[in-house]
Amino acid sequence: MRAENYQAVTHPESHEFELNFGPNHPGIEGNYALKVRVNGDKIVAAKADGGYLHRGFEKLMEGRLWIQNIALVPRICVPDPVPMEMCYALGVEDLCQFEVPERANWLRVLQLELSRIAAHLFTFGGHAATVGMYSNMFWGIADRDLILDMFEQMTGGRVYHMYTIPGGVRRDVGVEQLDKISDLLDYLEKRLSDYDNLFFNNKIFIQRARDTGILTPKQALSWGVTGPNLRACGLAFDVRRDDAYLCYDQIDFDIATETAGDALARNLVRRKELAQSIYIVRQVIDYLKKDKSTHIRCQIPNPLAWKVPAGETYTRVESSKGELSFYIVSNGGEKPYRVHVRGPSSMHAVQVLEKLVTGGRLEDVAQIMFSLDACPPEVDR
Amino acid sequence: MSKIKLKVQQEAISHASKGSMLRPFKALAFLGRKPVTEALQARIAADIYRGFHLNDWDKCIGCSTCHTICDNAAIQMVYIPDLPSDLLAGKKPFRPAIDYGRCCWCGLCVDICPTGSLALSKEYIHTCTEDHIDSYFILPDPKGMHKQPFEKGWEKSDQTDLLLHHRQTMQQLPALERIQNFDEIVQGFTDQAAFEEASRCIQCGFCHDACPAQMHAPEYIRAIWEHNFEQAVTQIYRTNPFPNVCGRVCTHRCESACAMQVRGEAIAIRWLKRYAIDKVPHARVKALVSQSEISKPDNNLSVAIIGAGPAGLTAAFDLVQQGHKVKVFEAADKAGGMMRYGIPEYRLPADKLDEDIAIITSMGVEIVCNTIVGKDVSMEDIVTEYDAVLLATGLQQGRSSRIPGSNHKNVYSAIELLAKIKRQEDFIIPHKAVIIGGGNVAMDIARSLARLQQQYYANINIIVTTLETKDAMLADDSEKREALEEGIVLENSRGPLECMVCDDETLEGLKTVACLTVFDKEGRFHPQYDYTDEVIYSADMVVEAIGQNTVLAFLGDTITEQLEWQQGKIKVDNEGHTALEWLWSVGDMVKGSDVIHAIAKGHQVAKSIDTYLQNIKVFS
Amino acid sequence: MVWDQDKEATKDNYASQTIVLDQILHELDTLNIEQKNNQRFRVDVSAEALPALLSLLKGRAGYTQLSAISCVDWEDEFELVYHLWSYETKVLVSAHIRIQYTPAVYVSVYDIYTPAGFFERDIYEMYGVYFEGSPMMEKFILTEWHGPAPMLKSFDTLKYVNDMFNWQEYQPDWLKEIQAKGGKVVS
Amino acid sequence: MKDVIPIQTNNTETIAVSKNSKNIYQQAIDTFSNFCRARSLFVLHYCTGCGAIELPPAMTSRFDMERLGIQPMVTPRQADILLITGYVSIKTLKRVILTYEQMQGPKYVIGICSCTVNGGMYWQSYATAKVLSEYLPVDMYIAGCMPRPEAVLTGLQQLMKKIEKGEANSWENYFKRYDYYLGNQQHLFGDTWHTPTDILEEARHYHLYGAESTGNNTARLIKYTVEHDLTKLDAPLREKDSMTKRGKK
Amino acid sequence: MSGQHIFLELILMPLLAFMIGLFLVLMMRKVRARIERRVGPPFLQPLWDIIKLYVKKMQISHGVIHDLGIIMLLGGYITAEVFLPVPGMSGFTSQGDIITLIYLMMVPSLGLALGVGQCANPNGSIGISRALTAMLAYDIPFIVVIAGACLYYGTTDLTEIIALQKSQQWGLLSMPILALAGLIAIHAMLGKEPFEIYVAPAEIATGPMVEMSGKYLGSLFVMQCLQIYTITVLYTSLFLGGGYTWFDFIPKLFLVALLPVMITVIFPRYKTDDVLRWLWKWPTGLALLGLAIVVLQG
Repeated sequence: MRAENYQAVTHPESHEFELNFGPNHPGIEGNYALKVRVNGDKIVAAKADGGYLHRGFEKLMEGRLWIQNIALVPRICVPDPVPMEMCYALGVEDLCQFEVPERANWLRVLQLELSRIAAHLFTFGGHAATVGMYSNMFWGIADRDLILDMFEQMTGGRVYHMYTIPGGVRRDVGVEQLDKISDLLDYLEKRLSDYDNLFFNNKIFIQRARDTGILTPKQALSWGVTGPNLRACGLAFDVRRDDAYLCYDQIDFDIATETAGDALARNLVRRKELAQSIYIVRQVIDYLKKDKSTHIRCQIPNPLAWKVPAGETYTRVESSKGELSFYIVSNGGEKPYRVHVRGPSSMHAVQVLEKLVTGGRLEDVAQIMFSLDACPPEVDR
Repeated sequence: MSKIKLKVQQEAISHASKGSMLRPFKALAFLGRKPVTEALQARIAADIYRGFHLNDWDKCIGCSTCHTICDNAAIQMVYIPDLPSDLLAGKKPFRPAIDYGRCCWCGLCVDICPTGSLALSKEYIHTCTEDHIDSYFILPDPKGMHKQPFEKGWEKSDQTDLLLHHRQTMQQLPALERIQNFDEIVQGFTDQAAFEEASRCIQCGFCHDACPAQMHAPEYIRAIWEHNFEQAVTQIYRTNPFPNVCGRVCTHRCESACAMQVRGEAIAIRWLKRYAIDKVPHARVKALVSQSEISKPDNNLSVAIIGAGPAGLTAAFDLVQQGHKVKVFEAADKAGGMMRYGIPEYRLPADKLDEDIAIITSMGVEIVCNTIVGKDVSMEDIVTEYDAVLLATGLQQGRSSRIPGSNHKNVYSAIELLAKIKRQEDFIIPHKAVIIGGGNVAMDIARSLARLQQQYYANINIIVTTLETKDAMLADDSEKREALEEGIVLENSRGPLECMVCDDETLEGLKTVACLTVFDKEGRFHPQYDYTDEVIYSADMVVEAIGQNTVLAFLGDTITEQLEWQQGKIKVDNEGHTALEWLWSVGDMVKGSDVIHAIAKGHQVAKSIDTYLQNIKVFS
Repeated sequence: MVWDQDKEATKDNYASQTIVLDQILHELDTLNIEQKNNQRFRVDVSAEALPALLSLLKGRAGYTQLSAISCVDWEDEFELVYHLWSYETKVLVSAHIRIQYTPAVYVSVYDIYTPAGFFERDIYEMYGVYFEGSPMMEKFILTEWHGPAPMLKSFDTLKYVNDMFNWQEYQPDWLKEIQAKGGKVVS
Repeated sequence: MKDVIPIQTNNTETIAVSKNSKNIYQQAIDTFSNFCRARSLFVLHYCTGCGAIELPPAMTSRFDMERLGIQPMVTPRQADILLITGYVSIKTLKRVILTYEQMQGPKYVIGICSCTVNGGMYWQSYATAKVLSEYLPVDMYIAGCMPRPEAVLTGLQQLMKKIEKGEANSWENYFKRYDYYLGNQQHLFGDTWHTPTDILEEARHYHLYGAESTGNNTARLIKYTVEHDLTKLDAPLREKDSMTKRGKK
Repeated sequence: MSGQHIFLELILMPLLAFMIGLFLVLMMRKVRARIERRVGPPFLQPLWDIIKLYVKKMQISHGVIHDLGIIMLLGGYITAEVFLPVPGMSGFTSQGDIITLIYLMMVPSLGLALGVGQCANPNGSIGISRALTAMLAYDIPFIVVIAGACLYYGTTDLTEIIALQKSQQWGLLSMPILALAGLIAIHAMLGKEPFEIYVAPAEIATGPMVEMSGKYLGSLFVMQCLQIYTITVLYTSLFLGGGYTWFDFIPKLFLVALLPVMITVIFPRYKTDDVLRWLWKWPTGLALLGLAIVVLQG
């Protein structure tokens, strides 16, 4: 009788053996597993093993009312839940032909971008921890927590906000709150220089991350890589710009890119994106302060008697991990007929990770996974 | 959008940079700085934090909407016998209990709560060991989970409210237009309005419980929302054979119990019923109703029903469905009783009533009109010919105030006058009329007279005197409002003293005094007058609308003696069964005085008669 | 690579997009195109013609990204939806095909689009639709699941859960008190 | 009926250790041991579900678990506390049980979030286990979906108090009521379910063998292992293990 | 020196080493905490950890060799303590010289390798192979540094070295390059970032410690205390004049430990081959340069 995670070392002729990365392993992001075949320190083959976080979201959503699903969707991706809510709401709005008030759209952008900042801080931290630099992780998570405080004050929840609902948002955000966010942004900007000193200009980190897990633009496109990982290959694609939703077409921002396509480039793209997000949030705050409207939601039907017209829609949102899409089918009923979630990590954490890890070194497995910002709950759903 | 400069220039980090061995040392400065760690004491949560539940038991009505919306089945309703229950006012002794082994703190229960009693507090810490796992199942009250003074966090506000509180507007004829004739005032919902109105329903079922006939209102409202009108009609016919009537003139107890009216306007259940029945063609309704299964094959047992009012016809409808032969004897020329002769045309057009009665007769009920029991057919014949007899004669006779002068020929009882108007019999339309009474009948006669005045004299002069104050009047608010719109004058808190008759035997007017209180301390009717405050309203007609009596002379002496009597009424048990084994009594003559109560009684008595007849079958 | 971000230019792209799709329409006669808005096209195509359509779209129209493959169970047949995104024209084309319920088999498009591997495996696990020629058809998420394909409409998850699991039974003091008075949990 | 000989044979070495039998020195040592145990807790770093997202804040600078003597540890062997952070899918539950069995007693399980109590959000899901305490003995529950770091810290402090009082002994129940837990595990994973750790052997070794340790379910397990010759296969390893186990009583 | 006295020293020296080691570990954790902007562990936390591990009720061993390895590891350091002079106590310093000490300091690593090899966990095996690789990397500069210092002082007896420094000047001043190389080498010996290749939680799940539980892990914690003590005392004795009294000795120890600890917090770890390359390039180069200077001077 043997546990999967507890295998004796066998010494076959080839000197190869199997090593389980996860599910219970600090080098894996979340509850996920990677079975690697190792020859010395070199990885000969890798196979991802998911399903540890499988809850059957898509099935559950078919069994719940349209409104009830707003509580379910954010749980698909834990570190960055807002885009999930957003994507679902956009889909339902598209099917119902709702006219969402302008203010609600800007509030949504505020949420999305704050969530992106939080997620990127988390990812830096995780990436730093995989190479043994815990201080950066401690800093990143502590600073992320300040954003969670803002979320708590705006939405009533720290991690799962359930703030965006089809038709608008659930609460307005007052001027005082906007000032607080503004102060937090100032603080974060100051902190960025600390991160630059400690982490992004750290020689040893750069040495480790450079040329690790290189993706060429061609590979990235053909493997379905999206988001910061794609932008790190020099391709300036961003759903916010290409397939604009909400009011992103009225907002000024740059698409951060790098050209090298390695772990370092991916990290730097996130670092630049973080600064861009701060810039976006400032614009949003500026708008919200000037805007005197209090209309934050269009009239939605009684949630207990709400049928969405039959039809199908494919909505896409740029999450901190990449392109997130929902394919929502309604048969005109009170519950969704089918919801298909395409998490960005379903590409990154499986095929791309397997391919990048193979041929690399054991030291780099965790780093590659974190640099891809793979989020297992999105894969397992 | 004005350009906003980033305050700190973002550092240019280059992928090509080799990094520095020395720059990380700057981080050592944090050795001398204060940690950012929070104190061990848990922080106070944000103002709108979604923590553990609070429930204001005084506000909560036990509607279980929170239970319905909860996506995790975390909310269960608990029946607490101690709590006050008032089905008519929409209060049930149920309170939500919450399972924290399921809850996800989404706050949907708070946002949907029709009363706003549920809220989430700022309290967020609860730990327990395996032995105390029961503490995960709580009955929220205003004190909070651990009886700690935590403030409310996430509360219902107008912004978060998920319910639709405003009723769809019903198209009605404007006062100036409707006063010209007896056309129906209420125009009925448009398709869109009916759909929107039906979609407001939260399916709490309070209407079902408040309705005397226990109508399946949630079901038919939902069916209307689903555009399944035939289903709606089927649901209505489960308990009510008079949808056209009730869809127009029901006193809608359901709407005053509706959970939605706590913070908004009740669902227009009555209008929805009307919409549903209007939507389905008459022939189709007939087909639908005849589809309903008839439980037993015909047998030789038969029932006679005296009086074709709502109670009698409902009982007839039920009994026919249960496989009995039913014959209804009606004194008037047409069936319908008070529905036909007591309700003005502008509220209930006669053809709509005919439709309902046509459905009932199509089921096999035989109605014999113009047949007065005791005159055209003797009571004894009926008793011998039929296995069971139901008295459903209703209250045919207007009650008199018996004040001096009330026996003058120009002093009418409202019920008598309404019938005259409905039958289009001739009578002298008064130039000035005074009506005594503040109920719906008073309003009916006042508004009917007003229409006639408008038609003949183009001038309305009608005064309604009531004992009660304007707010305490028995008439519906809508009736009062519409009467005032139509130019009728309300004189509240006036007690009638005398119908002033001139020497030439013409009616001069009504002398009234101020009424101080209507009921005594024990709640009995015992008005107190202030005789110093005396006002005379001149009139050439006085109408008394202060209630009705029943006439049961046709029963004959033998039966009258065999029956037990109570305060001038036949004594019956709860099911309308009299002291005689084969005789039942029902309708307005027993209790209450509106259509839906009569229908409810009709069902009840039909059930009782059916049981009786079944037993007979067993013996024979 | 230079990608045009100018809005005016992208408008032209939409126009040209319609032309390209029209051309493809002429080549594949079983095609039905519906434009939902500027950036969404729905294409209904017969199952046999789909691989050809995808090749054409990828090769000629620049639809380099397969965003997702969605499967819908219509209880008598399966609908497969291939969502294709073009980075150049910024248009999403959803190609819909219907395949029979039993045996649920279709061909893999892994050769055309690598990401298809993941989605095809996922659909095989969740719906039991087999993709011939897909390189990774072994289980991934449901490796330790032995029941029917769970996403099928015929699989009732609530019934399964009630059969398989017990629920926590609570007996708190307040409930005992209420029960002593005749109250109970009603729903 | 007296002639009937009980079938139970070789498993009868149950030793009842009553509290009174301890002398004052042993009691003093126990008190001191519990004092130290309560002050040093190693948490297994295993994110089973979404509640794990609130653990990094609890561990890092903002809420700093280390000031309470709590540290994350990366392998089950080193850890004292198994945090079940939210729902456990059935696939994960198998690993959780393996992990739990690999941990060394005294060991504690904390169930965080709604999902560990009654299924939580995913009560309809075919893929998640509903009531955690059916499969593992749980010491402490922390309510929330998910609980905030403050709540997690409070829960841990409560557990510390319990340990200091010497009341956190639920891990012994796993040995004493192994049949019950194994039965529930078998119900979920099938009759062929087995783990590399020989719980019955360990129970005997540590004198935690109780009347409910064995039963129909363990009989099924033993039958399976004998049939599939798993005992023989691992015999040297197991022998070696049991020979060298030298735990305290 | 009476037998009784030496017996007392034999008991007292490891005990003191353990106690000071505890505080060095505490300091390490505190410094890390402060740079990470948090409060850090309570005062006696390292002690509670160790006691807790020793009173675990269940223990799993992986065989005799496993036990033996742990005994070797602990014994190696305990023995090493009595060869390290501290103020007022010199133990066996004069009987066994610095060469003996270096030998003793290698025993624990071998013991660990022996013990972990029995655990049958691939992570442990990889960890141990990395640990031995790292040992190969840091031992070369370390031995060169020791050789240089011994050459400079002309003796291998630590008490004499201390006395010499008292009369002349500290080794730090007389041979700064060697002192620098030595500092880097002892940092590598501590196995902290950037040289933390054999623990590397994110890669091999703490490597050698992966199967350690209860008292085995406790022993490793004790070893950590003794190791950091041994290394700092050795460095202090060689380059900072050793201890004249406890009042200047202990601050010196903490100062020596502080520098590696601070560097640990602000750098990630190297890859295995980078460790080899870096340690053989920089500290070895410096040590050889220092040695050359000593030789040329001498």
